[in-house]
Amino acid sequence: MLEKIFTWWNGATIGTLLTVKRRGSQVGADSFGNRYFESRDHKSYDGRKRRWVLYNGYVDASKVPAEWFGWLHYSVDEAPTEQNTPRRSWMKAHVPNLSGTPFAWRPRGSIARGGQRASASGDYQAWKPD
Amino acid sequence: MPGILEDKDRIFTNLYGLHDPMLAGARQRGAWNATADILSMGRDWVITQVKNSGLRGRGGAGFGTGLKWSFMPKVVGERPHYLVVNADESEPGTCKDREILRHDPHLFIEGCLIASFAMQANTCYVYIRGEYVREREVLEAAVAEARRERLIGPGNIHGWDFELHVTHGAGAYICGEETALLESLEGKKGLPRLKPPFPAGSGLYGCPTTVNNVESIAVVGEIIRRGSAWFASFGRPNNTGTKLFCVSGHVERPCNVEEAMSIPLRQLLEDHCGGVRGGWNNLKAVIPGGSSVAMIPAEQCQDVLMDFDALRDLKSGLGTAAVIVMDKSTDLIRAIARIAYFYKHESCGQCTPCREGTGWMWRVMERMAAGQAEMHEIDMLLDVASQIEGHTICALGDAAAWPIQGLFRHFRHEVEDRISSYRSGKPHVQGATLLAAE
Amino acid sequence: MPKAKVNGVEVEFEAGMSVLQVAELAGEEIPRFCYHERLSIPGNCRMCLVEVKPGPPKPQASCALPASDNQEITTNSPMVKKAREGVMEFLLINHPLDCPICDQGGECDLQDQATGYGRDDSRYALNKRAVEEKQMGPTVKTIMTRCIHCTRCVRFMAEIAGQQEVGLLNRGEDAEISTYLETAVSSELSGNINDLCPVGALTHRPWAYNYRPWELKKVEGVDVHDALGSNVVFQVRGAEVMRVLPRINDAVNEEWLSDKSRYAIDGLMRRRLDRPYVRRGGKLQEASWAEAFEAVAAKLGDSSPDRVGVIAGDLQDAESMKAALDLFGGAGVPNLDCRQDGAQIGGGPREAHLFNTTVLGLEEADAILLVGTNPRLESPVLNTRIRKAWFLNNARVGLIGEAADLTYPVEHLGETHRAFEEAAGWGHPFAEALRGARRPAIIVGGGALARPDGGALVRAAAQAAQAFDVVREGWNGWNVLHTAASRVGGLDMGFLPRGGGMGAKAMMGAAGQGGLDVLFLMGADELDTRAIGPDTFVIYMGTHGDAGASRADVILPGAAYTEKPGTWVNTEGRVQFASRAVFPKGEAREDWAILRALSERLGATLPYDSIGALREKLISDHPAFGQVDYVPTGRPLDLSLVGLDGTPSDEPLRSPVTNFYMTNPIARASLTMADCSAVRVQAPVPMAAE
Amino acid sequence: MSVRRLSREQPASFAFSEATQADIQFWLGKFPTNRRQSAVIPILWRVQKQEGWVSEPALRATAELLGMAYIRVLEVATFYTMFNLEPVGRTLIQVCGTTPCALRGAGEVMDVCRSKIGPKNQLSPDGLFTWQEVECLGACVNAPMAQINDYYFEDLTAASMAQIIDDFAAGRDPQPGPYIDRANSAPVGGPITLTEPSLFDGSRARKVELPNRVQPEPAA
Repeated sequence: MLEKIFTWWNGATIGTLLTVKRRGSQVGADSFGNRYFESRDHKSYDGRKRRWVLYNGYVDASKVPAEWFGWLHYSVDEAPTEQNTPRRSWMKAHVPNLSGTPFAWRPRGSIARGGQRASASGDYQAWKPD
Repeated sequence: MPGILEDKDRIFTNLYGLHDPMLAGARQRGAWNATADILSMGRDWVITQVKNSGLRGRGGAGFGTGLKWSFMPKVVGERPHYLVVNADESEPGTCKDREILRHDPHLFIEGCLIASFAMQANTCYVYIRGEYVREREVLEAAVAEARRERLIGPGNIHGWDFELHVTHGAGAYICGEETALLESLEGKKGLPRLKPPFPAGSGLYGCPTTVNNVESIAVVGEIIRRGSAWFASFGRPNNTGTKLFCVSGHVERPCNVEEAMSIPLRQLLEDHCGGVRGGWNNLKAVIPGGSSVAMIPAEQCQDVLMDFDALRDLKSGLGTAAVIVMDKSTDLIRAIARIAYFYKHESCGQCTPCREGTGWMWRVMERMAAGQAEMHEIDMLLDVASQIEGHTICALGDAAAWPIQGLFRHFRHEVEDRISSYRSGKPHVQGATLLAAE
Repeated sequence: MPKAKVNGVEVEFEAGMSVLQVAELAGEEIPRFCYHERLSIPGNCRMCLVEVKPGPPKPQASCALPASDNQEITTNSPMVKKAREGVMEFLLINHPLDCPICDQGGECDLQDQATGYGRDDSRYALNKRAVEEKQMGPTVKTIMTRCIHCTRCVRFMAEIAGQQEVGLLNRGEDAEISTYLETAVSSELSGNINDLCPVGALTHRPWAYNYRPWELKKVEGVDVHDALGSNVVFQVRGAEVMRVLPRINDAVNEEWLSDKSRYAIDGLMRRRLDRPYVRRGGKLQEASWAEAFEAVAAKLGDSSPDRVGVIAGDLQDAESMKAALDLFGGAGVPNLDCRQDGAQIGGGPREAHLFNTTVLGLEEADAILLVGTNPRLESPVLNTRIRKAWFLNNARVGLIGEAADLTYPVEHLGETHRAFEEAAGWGHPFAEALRGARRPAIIVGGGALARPDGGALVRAAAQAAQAFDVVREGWNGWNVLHTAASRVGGLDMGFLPRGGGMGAKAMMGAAGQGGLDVLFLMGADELDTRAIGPDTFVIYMGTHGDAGASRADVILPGAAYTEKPGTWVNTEGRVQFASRAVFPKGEAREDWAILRALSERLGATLPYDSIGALREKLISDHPAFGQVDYVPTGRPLDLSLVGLDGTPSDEPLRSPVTNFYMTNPIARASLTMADCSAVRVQAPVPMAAE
Repeated sequence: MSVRRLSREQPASFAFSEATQADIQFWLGKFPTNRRQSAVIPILWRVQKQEGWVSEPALRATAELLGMAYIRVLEVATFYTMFNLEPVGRTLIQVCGTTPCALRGAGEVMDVCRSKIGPKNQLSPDGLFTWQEVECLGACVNAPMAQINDYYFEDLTAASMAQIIDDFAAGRDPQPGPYIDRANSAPVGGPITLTEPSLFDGSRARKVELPNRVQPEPAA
């Protein structure tokens, strides 16, 4: 609970929650459990209805899938649904940015991957007796 | 009488092959007449006669034949001398040597003997283009005949040991360039050599060599028999003699004809060829000397004389005197694009400007023929042509540039019209120009 | 001397120079692609256009135009500038824009000259030409779309290498360079066409995509793969020699290099001895230097000097041999030899074992007799000189030994020494040519030297040389072509059996029968080490795990030729220094330093602590080493002192080099050499007779 | 011209026929003995006459015959366009397409070839014909024209070309020469020059006295 009050990265802050509750209505949610809201009446400076995301858990913008990203940034008007943004067979599932996590990509030869480093100039092959 | 030249003054009396080309017929027409007497006068005398006749090389460049012969070393050293005759007649529009080879071979063989004697060469090679199979067969037969009659060959009746060998190419226009011909004769690719050294110093097999055109050699016998003054009496000074003209293209009756030099073009076309198809007023342009020279438009054709100097003054040339006539129905741009393709096809690929430039010019010409080019490409094309011209080892680069330069000199407006009319019907390609205009 | 004006500056020049050379004399740079000093002049790239007065009013190709007196040469006029821009534009319209992935990038003539002389943009909006790749074998990588048709490669192969294998097919803009049916180039000099190629059309296949030229450190060195001592430059990145290129030395290798000298360097990174080993309980085990020295010292201390043998290998520098000579010779060891192949030469006058015409002087020879040698395999670059002598001087070349295609016409006189008697007889056409020659030369190779009757064969050759007056006032035509880079250095310092000691062959024989207690091999691998008996303690000091190391009881890891500063004496007797390009691998040390450390352990410390001091000692003991990079011609020699008494056998003379790509441990460790060997030696391509 | 390559399918071997060998001796006799290479073009041409095209084994045989390197013979074979590096039909029709012929209707002649034989540079389905567009064949006065096998067929029209193709297909042997009413390169309707009878009556065979004989003039 203290975490909730004093940090902004473990879910939305109290202020945000209040604002969203007061002004917004939920439009949908994605497969990660992030919820998306749009203001009922309040318009932002450019005359568009404000849109929010409340993250499920740790706050990380890269957790927003592409279709919701488009909606959040006003690229599309309609909130994404199964119908208007169908999944194609060649599409990969959305993965948040894994940098800095144990799942981060390690290139071949990376020590973190337990591999040997790539060969470099100066490497030589020593002779071993039989 | 059509033309200027009288029949009695024509050298190639069997031009049309209506008579016997072999020895009996040739003798009847005056070949091999007093040849031994000619040789008995000595080589200096022969060269002087040829010089005095004003004979200029008939292969296109128009270099004095007698002068060329005099460049050969005076004394035969360790290396034998060679005469090589260039019968690789491939210049589009030209088909005169072919008639000599197949219809008057003995006149030609006699000329080879006299020329070889004058240059102290005991061996002469005749390099015929590979496509002339019939012509080669006739010439081989005539050579065999002459050898049999001991007119040539070792210990012949003329007292000058002389061998004449016929050999051939296999389809390469560039082998008409004298040093490329020598390379080809040595069994290599026909890549022109750098000059200097000139062939007179180091030619075939590194020996002193003179390369002459078939027509230049074939007329020598008659010139000496009738006297240099007789030959020099035709044509204007510095452009003397008789000349075989090949008239092709849009005339009523295309033909080869031997005429005096400096005959007016209009007279040549109208007297011998029945005039331009559809009348003189239907004439659009003439390429007067084979594809390598610039075309001249109809208005200049009215009075121009067919000789080296008059055509040079029009920035064209006599070349091989192959007149290609084009009437008003002709798509000049397409015609020149086809010539550009010819040069791209025939470039030997040795030096950079020609190898890369001929292909470039052809592609741009094709676009222009279709009207698809941009206006600014006209000036670019001319600049490219000027970058090829004079920057190559041999003259093929120049020859590729001149027809294009000639087209734009006289008919640039046609290209411009073609481009704009192509655009006017197609708004989508017009966009850039329209925007710029707005 | 005639004079010409270049851009208004008057210069004197020698008659016969071309306009291009005169302009260079005046300090004007003339761009060029096809022109190369050592090849014929085709004049086809048209890049070297200049304006010349008097002359036609168009630019002239300066590379082929002879300069004449009072000529005015202009290289900076607008006409010249425009002409160069034009030619450059033509070259570039069909040249791909792949400099970022091109191995020539950074050392590309086209890049440099496009920057210097080209237009700033391209007007060519059409498609570029693409050319199919061509196979040219394991040394040449081709990307023919980049080719600008300068034909340098065609001319090199035909004129210098003497193998007509590369040609320009087709014509016009479709012209393309290829070998016949894309067979591999078979010349031992093929790497040079990669150097010559002014663009990235032909690049070094073994080094493809490995480096950028600007990131390499350049170190001057000497090649050790044959006895010519070609001058090279090692190009280094980090701890690896990335490539070896020839260094111009007109007296030695001009600017050519054989494929082995060039491409065997990947062998320097494989099978390396990088730590000492000591055999314990029948197995070689890793050891420290102290342990290794301990084992060596213990064994040497137990052995009497006359039961110790030392053999120096083919790649040794003079310094290490000197240190070994001082160490073991000083201890009274009589069994020393630097001729592991058993060559019977040395010990006599110095000139007896040298290449006395000098490599440069060989060009002047007008009759050359080859005895038991195949110079094309034993020293391909030297072979180009013989070819040059034939080409320029019309020299006649005779051969006693195995008939082979040497890239020039050879009169084969016989297979055995009997050919001397036959050839020496009056009336033999080649003998007459040799006798009448102004500059006759005899080249005696390893095929005659390295056999039991070698001394007698050398005597026979020397007698023939005497009969043909090969050594005369101002000209010494007696040549010995060695096969090992270390050989002349070893002979010069007397690294030879002393006081009745055994030579290499005898030592190996003795070791097989327990006649030797200790055999010290300094990089000597061309021996049948399996024949060494179990009682002989073998110490191997060297660089590669090859024949020597596998039999050794103690391995002392040494430095390869790129890893130490050293002195090599080539077959002419030319003393050349090489610098260190990289450090020895692992715990390996420079050879002389190992011997110096060992001497301390043995209690007979060598009197030098640095390579400089060692060199001083070397020169003071053997003054021949003091004349660096200097070889006089025409040194006198008493031919009657050459060779040994005896009767030569009727065995045919055979070159010792059967597989050019496998002659030393470095080459044997090289994958590139294995490829070359597979393509060129084991599956040779039949070619028509020249 | 496009890149010319050796055919993918090559015969296993090649041997000069007896007739070709006799021809080769004739050609070699024309050149100095140490210049045998000079005969390479004529010999490759004889090979092509024998086989219809130039195959890779033939190139090697020629190289060995002349003591040339293989690559030099290959260079020659690819440089000169008359050498067919792929098999061609028994009847090889080479239509001149350069400007003088194009001006007088070479296009229509080629259309006939295209419709009756197929695409150019390809063997016809029946294997009898190949037609090519070639550069100027040097008979411009008789344009448009085509070289069929060895000889020139001149002054063609679409109709005469079609007839010629049919004749060849039927195994007949059409005559080369002009296909309209003219003699060689004389104008249509008969020559209007060279009609003077004295040129041909033998009067010119009487021995002439050389002019300028007494006083050689100095060169101008």
